[in-house]
Amino acid sequence: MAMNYSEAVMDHFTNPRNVGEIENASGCGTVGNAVCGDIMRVYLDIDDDGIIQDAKFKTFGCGAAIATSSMATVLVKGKTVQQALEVTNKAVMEALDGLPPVKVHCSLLAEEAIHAALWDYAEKNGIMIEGLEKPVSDISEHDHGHDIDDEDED
Amino acid sequence: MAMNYSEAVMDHFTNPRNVGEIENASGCGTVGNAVCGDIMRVYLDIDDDGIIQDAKFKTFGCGAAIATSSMATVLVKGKTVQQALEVTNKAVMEALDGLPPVKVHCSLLAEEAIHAALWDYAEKNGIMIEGLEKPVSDISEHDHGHDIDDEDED
Amino acid sequence: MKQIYLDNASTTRMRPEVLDAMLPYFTEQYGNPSSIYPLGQEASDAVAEARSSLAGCIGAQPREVFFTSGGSESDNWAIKGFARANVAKGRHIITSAVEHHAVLHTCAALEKEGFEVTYLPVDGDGLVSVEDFKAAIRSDTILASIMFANNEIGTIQSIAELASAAHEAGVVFHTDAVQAFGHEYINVEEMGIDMLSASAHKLYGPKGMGLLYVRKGVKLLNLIDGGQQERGRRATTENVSGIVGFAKAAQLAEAEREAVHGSQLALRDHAIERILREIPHAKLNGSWESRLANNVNFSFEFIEGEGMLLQLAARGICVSSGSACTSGSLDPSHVLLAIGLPHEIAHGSLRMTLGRDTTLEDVDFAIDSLKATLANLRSMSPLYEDFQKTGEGSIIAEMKAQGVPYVS
Amino acid sequence: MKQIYLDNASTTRMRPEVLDAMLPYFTEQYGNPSSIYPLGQEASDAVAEARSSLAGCIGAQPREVFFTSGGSESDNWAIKGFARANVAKGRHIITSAVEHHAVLHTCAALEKEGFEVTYLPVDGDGLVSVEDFKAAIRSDTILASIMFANNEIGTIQSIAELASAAHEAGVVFHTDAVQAFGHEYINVEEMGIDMLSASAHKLYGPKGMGLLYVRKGVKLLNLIDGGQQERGRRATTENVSGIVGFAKAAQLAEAEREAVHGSQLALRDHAIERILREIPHAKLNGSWESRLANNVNFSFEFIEGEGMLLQLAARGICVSSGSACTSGSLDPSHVLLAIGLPHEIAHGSLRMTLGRDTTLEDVDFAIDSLKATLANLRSMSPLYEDFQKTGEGSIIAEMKAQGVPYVS
Ligand SMILES: Cc1ncc(COP(=O)(O)O)c(C=O)c1O
Ligand SMILES: Cc1ncc(COP(=O)(O)O)c(C=O)c1O
Repeated sequence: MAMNYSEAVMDHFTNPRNVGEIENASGCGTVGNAVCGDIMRVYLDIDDDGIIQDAKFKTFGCGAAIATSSMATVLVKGKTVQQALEVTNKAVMEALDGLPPVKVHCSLLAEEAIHAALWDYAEKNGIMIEGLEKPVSDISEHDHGHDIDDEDED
Repeated sequence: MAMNYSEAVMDHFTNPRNVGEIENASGCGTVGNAVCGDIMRVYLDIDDDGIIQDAKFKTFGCGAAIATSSMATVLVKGKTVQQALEVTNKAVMEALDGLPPVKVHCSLLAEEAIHAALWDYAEKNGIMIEGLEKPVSDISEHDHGHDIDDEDED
Repeated sequence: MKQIYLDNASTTRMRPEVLDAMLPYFTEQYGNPSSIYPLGQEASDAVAEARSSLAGCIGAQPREVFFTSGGSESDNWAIKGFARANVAKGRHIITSAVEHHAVLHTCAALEKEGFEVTYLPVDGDGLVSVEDFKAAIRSDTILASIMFANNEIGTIQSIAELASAAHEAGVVFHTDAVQAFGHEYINVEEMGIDMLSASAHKLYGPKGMGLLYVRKGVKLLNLIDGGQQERGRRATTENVSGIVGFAKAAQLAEAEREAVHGSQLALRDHAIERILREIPHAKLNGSWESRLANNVNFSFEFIEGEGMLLQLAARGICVSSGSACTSGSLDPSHVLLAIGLPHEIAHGSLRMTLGRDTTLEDVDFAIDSLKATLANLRSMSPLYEDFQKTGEGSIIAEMKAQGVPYVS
Repeated sequence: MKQIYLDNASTTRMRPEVLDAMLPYFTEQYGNPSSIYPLGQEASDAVAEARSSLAGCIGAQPREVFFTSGGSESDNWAIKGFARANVAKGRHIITSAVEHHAVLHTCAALEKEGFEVTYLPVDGDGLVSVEDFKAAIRSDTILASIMFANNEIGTIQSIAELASAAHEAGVVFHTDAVQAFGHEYINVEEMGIDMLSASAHKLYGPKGMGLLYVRKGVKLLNLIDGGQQERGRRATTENVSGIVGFAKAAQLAEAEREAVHGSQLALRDHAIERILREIPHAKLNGSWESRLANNVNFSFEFIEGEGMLLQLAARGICVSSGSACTSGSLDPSHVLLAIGLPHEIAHGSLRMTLGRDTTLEDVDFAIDSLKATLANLRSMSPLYEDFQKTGEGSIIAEMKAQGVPYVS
């Protein structure tokens, strides 16, 4: 399966931004599982105004998984919690100049990881974030689009 | 179908010996048919001692057919009628250093043509040639071995 | 001895430009296109580029083009793959009596699996009638396979009309375009072609390389199962150099197509006219009007084809024949029999197929040699002897008397 | 950047000697072997010579060797062709869980046609047990197909014993020897192999070229019907240059086999030992004893394969992985799962396959790079973070505790 990653993906894969942990993070979320092969963990440091001051990640996964984690943390930094919810997988993909079709699921995972960290933050603080649903921690139940022929099924 | 004719075959094909007709021949025989693709006609000039003084042929057929006709006439010249009967297709093939498997039938045709001419001679002279049976004029009923896989049939 | 190669329907001399395009992919860019590292990705890019370039030649989408090992595999895959995938819809297939063996023997194999095949007859020119074609369509017909142009006699079929008749009845239309691809204008959209077979070595590309165009939505079973190459449709590590060479050959052919077509047409007609004028007892086989620009096919009476080929070969002329003896089978060419030639003259047929660098001198030398060869072979033919003695037994003379065109 | 190519099980760099042998057959000796004139006959002779040379490499008769477009076609033809030709004798086929997809997907296609297939499990080293094999044979078993050597983990099967068990029960024995041909000693007579698949590009020959050995008397239906090439068994204008190149590559491989085998074995063991010594949480996959001389395959815990490959590629190292992500499928390698690896560590596997000119420096540089890469990827792995914090969750540590060999 040819990869043909964009330059942006290769850049974020080889020099990932925001790798690491945040001690006593405001929120931390882990999604995916090692059976299906991708696990992402996102740490968020959110200040009292609800602004994301720092974001870090650790990812077990392919090049695209690492690059989307990196890009997702870049995109949410400095944003409000509400704005962070708008960092969808589409937004991550666009910021990376696209992903190969078989890798689209990685961007979904990044979105889920951000949501999981925000959910953790909301729980810890006993608040409700409008538009945020409890993320599934094992996203392997989602359709990864992995082995679907990109267009036709004939 | 690769041919790989021996040099002797190519020589007898490109410079066939004894092409032509004999007027008032002692015996003349034609075998084969144009539907299957090979026709040979042999003329023999046989003297009173039963010795073949001259032999000529005309052939419609492939390179091997022409070469075997040529060789067959060479082989019977100077022989007695009885000796000529021993000019079998094997003898013709050996004299030509072999034939490709799919061409073996051509040598059979040459043998038949000689026999046909001898039969004609015998009939004209009201004699019986020991060991000579009436040749079939249309040898296409014979098994030409043409489309048989040379060795196995699996 | 100088060789005059006039057997371009059999195979062609690969162009140096094609070899140049292929060379890097043997010992330098040797990566497997499925690999993730640059050496693999570059090979993968080269394959993708070749695919879209080839698709462009016939107005197809790149993802509708699948690489194969040649025209035979393409034909087998299209016909067996489609029939087996669509057996629930019906078991009837239509083809013609003049198809290449890669189609005919494939159909015969399917007959053993329980499919029914109609082999449409052709007229004296080798043309399938559109009326016959329509009449042959049944409610259980699933597939029709009619060749674009015939490899022996060069006759070009009315592909667009046949395809449209097929579509009216919901029948999928395949064409074996091995002889036409790169030589004739082809557009799968305009012509309504659903599947198309082509082979690189017929257009100055490498041997062992072909393609099958499959319109999006047409379902086929795989012929070669295995890895995920060709989007899971045809497994095997890609023949990268072959693919690149095929695309290069097709690009060159496309760029030069009209010019080459024009000059070959002139040479072809010169050859046909000279033979009709100068060689007695000859008959042009195939349509003169609807014919490949490089194909000259004649039957000559009183002689057999192999002898003619060997004598021409001895003069350096490379041509082929529909004779029995050259194919290892007892019967003469099924194509010549299908256009109604009696066995007797089908045996004495000759095919000269011009190439892109064939010259007038080549053609004239070949025809001069042919005249000498025929005179020689006729002088040793018992049939010619009989004809000369009796003035009877000439099939071609009878044809002429009956008004059959293009006989001498 | 200098590329260190350690993916020779995927494909190989064609040898210059092979290219030299092939070159004349593109633009000079371009004749069709079926043609009667010298240009064709010379091509025909070259094909015949290549066939007998290749037959000689495995102790076969030339007429038992048929050319194909690669290992995948050979596997498909052997298995589908035999099954379909012998369905009257039975519908049961035996193969193993670690075969290449060219065998597994072919068997799956036959299951849809009504055949039954037993996929034998393998042990932790990837070996098929001869006892299991015997036990799987039924009265309606017609064919067994067990690969000579595995393409991922390099495990070499007990081919002679398996073949002899098959023969005792009247079962025909095919082996996919794509990874072994030209690398390991093979003799079809001594080993009792009835059919054997090989592919040229795995031994420094051209891509798109393979062979199928078929013992005299073994009946197959054709996969590709058409012309009379390959004695009517496999139609298509012969890929003359490919055939000649294949034979040349095999001759060279045969001549150098023992020397290359010895030096690769030393390098391989050096690599395995260094990794076991220097890289924690690693497991050697496949048998160490019964293993191809060029194969190194490891699983590394806490990381995923594709990231490792990409980082190694960035350092000029070309290797491959059994990871899901590189194959376009969600599951990790079926081979690694079959030897009992949990998904979690199957994802983090690496295959390094040495070539004939791989040096000790290459191997050491690759392993140094691998160490750095793994350290980097583990530093960003949430699983490694958890393991470091808790000391728990290491599958490889558990294996070690249970006495599984060759883990670190
Ligand atoms: C064991 C095995 N069988 C079959 C194949 C298929 O060979 P090819 O790519 O030549 O079709 C390969 C390699 O890809 C292989 O390693
Ligand atoms: C019309 C036609 N179809 C199919 C083929 C088979 O092509 P290939 O030899 O590439 O398999 C040929 C040529 O041999 C052909 O002329």
